[in-house]
Amino acid sequence: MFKHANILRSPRSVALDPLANEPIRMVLEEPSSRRLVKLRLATTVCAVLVIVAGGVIWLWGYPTQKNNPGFWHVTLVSLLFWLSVTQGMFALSCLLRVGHGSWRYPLNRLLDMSSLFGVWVFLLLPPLVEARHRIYALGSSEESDTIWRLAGPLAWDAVAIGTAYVAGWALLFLTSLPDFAILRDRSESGSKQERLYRRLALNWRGTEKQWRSLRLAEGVLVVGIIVAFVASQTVLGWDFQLAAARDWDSSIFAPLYTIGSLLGGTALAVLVMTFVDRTIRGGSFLTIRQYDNLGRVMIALGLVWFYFRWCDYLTAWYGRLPSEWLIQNNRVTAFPILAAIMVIGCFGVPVFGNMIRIFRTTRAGLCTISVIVLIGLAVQRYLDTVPTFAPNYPLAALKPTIPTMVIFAGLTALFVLTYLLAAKYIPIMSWWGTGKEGTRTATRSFGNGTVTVMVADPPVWET
Amino acid sequence: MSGPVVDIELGREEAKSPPHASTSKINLDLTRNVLDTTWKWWAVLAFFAALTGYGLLVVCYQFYEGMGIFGNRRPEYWAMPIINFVFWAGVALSGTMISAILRLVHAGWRRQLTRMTETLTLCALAVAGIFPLQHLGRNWVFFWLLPYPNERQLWPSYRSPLLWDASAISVYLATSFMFWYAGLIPDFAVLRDRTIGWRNSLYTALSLGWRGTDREWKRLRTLSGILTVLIIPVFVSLHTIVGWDFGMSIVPGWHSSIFAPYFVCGALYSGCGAVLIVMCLVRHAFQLQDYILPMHFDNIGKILFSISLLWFYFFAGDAWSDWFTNDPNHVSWLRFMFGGYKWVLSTIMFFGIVIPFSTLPFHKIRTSPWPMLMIGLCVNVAMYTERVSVVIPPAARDWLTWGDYTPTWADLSVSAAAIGLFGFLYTLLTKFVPMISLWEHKEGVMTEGDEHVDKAVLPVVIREEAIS
Amino acid sequence: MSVETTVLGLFEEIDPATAALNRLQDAERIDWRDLMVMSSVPFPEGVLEADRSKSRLPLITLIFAFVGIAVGLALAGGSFALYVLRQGAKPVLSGPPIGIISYEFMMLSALTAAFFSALYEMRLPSWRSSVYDARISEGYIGIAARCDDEENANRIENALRESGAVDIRRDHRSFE
Amino acid sequence: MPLSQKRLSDMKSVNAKPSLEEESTPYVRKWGMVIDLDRCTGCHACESACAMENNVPVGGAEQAHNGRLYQWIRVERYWEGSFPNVKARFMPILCQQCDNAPCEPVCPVYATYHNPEGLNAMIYNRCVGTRYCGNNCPYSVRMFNWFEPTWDEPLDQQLNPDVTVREKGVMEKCSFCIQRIRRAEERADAEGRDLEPDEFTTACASACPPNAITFGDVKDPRWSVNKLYNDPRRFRLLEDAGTSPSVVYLKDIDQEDSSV
Repeated sequence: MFKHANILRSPRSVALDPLANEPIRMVLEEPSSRRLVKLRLATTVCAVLVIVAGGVIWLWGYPTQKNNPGFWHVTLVSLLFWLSVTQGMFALSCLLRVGHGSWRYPLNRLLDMSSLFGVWVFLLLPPLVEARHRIYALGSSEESDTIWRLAGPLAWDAVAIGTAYVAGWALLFLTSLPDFAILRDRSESGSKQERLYRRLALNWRGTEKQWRSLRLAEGVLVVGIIVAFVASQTVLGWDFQLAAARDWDSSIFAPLYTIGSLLGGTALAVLVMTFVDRTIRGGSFLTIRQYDNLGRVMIALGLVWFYFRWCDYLTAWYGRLPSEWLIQNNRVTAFPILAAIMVIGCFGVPVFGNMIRIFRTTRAGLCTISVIVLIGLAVQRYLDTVPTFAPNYPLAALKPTIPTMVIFAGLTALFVLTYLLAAKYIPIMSWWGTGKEGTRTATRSFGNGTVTVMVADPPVWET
Repeated sequence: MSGPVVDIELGREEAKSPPHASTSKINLDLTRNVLDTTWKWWAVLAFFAALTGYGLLVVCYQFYEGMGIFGNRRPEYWAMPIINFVFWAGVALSGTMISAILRLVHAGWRRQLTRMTETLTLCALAVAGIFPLQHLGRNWVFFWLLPYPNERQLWPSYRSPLLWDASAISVYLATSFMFWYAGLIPDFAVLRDRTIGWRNSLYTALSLGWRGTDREWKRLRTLSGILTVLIIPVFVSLHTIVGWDFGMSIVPGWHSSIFAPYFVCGALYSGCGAVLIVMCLVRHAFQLQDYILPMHFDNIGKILFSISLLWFYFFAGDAWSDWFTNDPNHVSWLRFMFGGYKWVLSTIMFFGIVIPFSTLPFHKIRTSPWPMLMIGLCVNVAMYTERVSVVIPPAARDWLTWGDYTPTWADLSVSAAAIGLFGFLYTLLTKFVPMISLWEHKEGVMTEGDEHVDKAVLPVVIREEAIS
Repeated sequence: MSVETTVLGLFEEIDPATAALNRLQDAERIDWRDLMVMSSVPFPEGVLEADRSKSRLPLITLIFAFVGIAVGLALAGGSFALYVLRQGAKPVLSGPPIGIISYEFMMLSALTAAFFSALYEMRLPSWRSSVYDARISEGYIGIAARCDDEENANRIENALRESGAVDIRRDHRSFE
Repeated sequence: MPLSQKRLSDMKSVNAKPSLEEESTPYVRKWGMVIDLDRCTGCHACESACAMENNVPVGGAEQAHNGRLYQWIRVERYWEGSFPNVKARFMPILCQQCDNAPCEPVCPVYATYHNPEGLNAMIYNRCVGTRYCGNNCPYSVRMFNWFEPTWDEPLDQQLNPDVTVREKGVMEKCSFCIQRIRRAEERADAEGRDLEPDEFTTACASACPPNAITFGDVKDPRWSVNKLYNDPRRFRLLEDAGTSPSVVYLKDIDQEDSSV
């Protein structure tokens, strides 16, 4: 018989765990001067990038580019890209909760934070789309963009995407309640922080009842978010699938987009968690398991992505209905390099790269893979949308240009900015989540071997 | 042995029972279906055999008379036999799902279900494999489809999805048989040690001289790891290609890029329902109440529920995209579905959507076997009609020619005979293989226990090592 | 030299079995090739394992996957090239069908190879009578050690008995 | 022009075959047919001629009612407008001998394939009757032998010896009277000459009272079909299916249409 203390550690032991406290400290204490400089630098750089991108759209885009759908669509698509990967990110954290992988605890908070990107989306999406419409009204006589009007899914976009993000915020807020409470208790009374977190913590005292309702709310939200996420990605896919242009009438677009954004979310998660892990003092909260498992997840998602993409292509290849085969074939013949990048980035590298253990289980390896995946996905979004948006424009006009690149960079900066700001107020790692894995599992000697014994964790919807 | 290991390692209270007692009880209970034969078993077997025999007669009549005895006509060149094929191939997906996918996600409760579902897979696949050959116009020369150097100086043309299909089925049949047999060897060894006479010599042969040495177990672990990972793409490819049989054509309503995942999902759905049926019946027939617990029905119910959502997602996505585009020759089959086929459609909706959605969320229903059996039946009725709605309406609303379809007596008898054949094979196999994998169940008992924290009792399990 | 014999000890519990195994390995210095643990249940990785042989399963599977691809290419591509019969708008050497067929055959050959090479590495099937005890099916753990002379056998018997074997037998059947 | 200057709409998809004007087919001859719908009176003579020529089985009333009519060429009838000013439109539909025939690649036994003359050949002996080709033919011109074909007295006395009688379980369809093509070629070879223009024609064409059907080598300008083939009234059936048929229909937009 072994001591029960092994299997259930007291919360105290977590409270004393320096690693678990680091995030709290990072929020409470003013960072060291060097780090402060770094943070400020990063923030300003990002902010500048964002402003420049905005300037490009406003000053350069409107007057000179109004007849160039490529400019506007690339801009729009880069926003859609970031939208889908951020959603994929917190959808991933929900899926991990449902599948209750015990390695998820240190990551959930980080992934949930990505939902804050939704703020920017809400701000940017309507004006961008609106701008496009006006410009077509003013400028080109050619009605090249059928899809937003025909499928009329702009409204659905707003609803579906909005729901997913709002639910994401709710989850982020609720799961941070206990942390806010700790922040409240640790910040000296009467200070601004203290008042802020007193408001945020909503009188959380960690009573039995509060924990139970928190767990229930978490369960409901998690399932809800997954549904909302699928819905919003589906609508994004439908934007194209439902277009009267038969080129796009491929019923598989919706699942293809959903899988794509999950894949991107996973890749982004790897990058974010690696970066954040380096900034935390007092040791790394990541173990080989997070990398290994995320790598495995990527293998699965990459396979499914290719599966859907292949079905899409093969159906056109075999049926040879001219209208379908036109677009499928042009995707390859007119943009051979981009097509290659897409397939390698979304399928080749994540699947076969991750099958090699050494890549999957090392920081550098998995991060490289993730970067390639993100590139591949961005290219996919481009290939699936921009050329077919405006069949009557020269392809040259649709190719990504320097300004559009700047805009993409600006949106990327926006994403980084989200985390920089969020991390200032919310602990980047769930204080109560951190110790959880430790309290749930223990290793036992069993015969000559050692095995990991864990408390059979009831799934979230059991609550 | 299993008992005490738990006692010592995981601190169970009732730690006193000697190993052989608990193990022998397991052996006794789980080999009962093999070792003692009741008249009921003979009755069931005879019934199914009779049904199968009748079907065989009908097929012989088809040889003599021609394909015309079935309801197929222009433009519904494919009908009931193909529907049966798709349906049974779908049922055949369950085994892999339970054993492979649940293994990947470390679901310990799969252990009691793997054997009966893998057997289900084999029987259903055998049934499914017959139909493509039966529905050939000249089925006495079916071997012309096989690739072998022949006197006709002509190899088959692999451009045809039908041959992709043939390869996929045979590959899946072969691999799932190996999957099944690899798991059976240790159980055959147990049977060998517990039997005498002809059974003993049979199981001596079947168990290949298995002794359960550490070497053998180590290899078996590696092998099952490899099979688990590799058989998933195989079963996906099977139903993908079944979907492509339709998706590759240019018939409006069949030509849809979503068909592959849609078929895979529908197959999982009906397969899951079939698992429920088999679980309930086997449990009842061989008094396995202590082994197949309400918890199993609960979990399968949850899986069924999530799959039903996914299936509805694909189902809607497919129809929706055609409806919204409103492309004339793409929407006419939908009109037909909502018109002449509205009863089929509403059957799908009722049995496939309404009933599962309204019952499965409730824990009480999920944990009670007989209602779950009913739900499993409903799901399979829904999926059969879904196949009808996938195959017939698009074909009946072709580009130029429209037709109508009514199955004949021959269609119905062959479809019934399919059930008969499946039942016959399954009933027969229950007499030769334990319906619950002995060693997997023992392994489960060994790796699960209770943890006592003053009052509370936490269930704890040994985490399975991941397949690297 | 005297006839090769095998000492087979049966244990009820896992810990004495482990102790016995360790003792035979460390104190008695018996080579792992002469040791064998028999049970009707697989233990988690590394628990009660005497066997240290390397497994080539993954490698073989990989190799035969490529063999399968080759077969598929030969079958589909070859039969296309054999008769240049134009069908529809498809090129004579149509890529997708060749790919799909190669995929199926890759799976078939990889899995079959894995299955049979696993049997080979288990040294199955072997129907000739060899060291075994039917009680192992009933949950006893068997620990068998091969030795070629009498006093070795006695030492092993003592070791097994002292570490708590419930029954000890001499078995003259073949060890493998 | 450079790819980057191209527009997607300029790009031809690989199989959108240009119509014959700009097309250069690999075949020596290109057998084609022109059906002038302005001439067609819907008399069904082509149907019976075809049946006699090609040993098309007689299904009987009951089977016909079950949608198992045996017709290699069928005259579709469409009603236009409503009584009293109603018009009947007729359209003889036969195998369109498509260049990108959808029925071909789905056949697992090469029973149907594209022969060197660009004809969509059907080899009865290879057919095992999967009926996939029948499904995939947008014109539904492929017939399946549901039963052993039978001919009542005296029809069984007049079977054409040049054409095989198909077994039960076999697909069959219009072959552009390939037996006549072969006969003519053999005769020409025997007389050591090349095929004369309009030397022969198909059964349906020869039976058509108003000469609505013209058959021949559309590549050879001396054949009369060649002029009609590029007639301004030309259209092909189900162009959007991308099958590029070898059968061309001629139809003038008449005044009543615009009035109706």
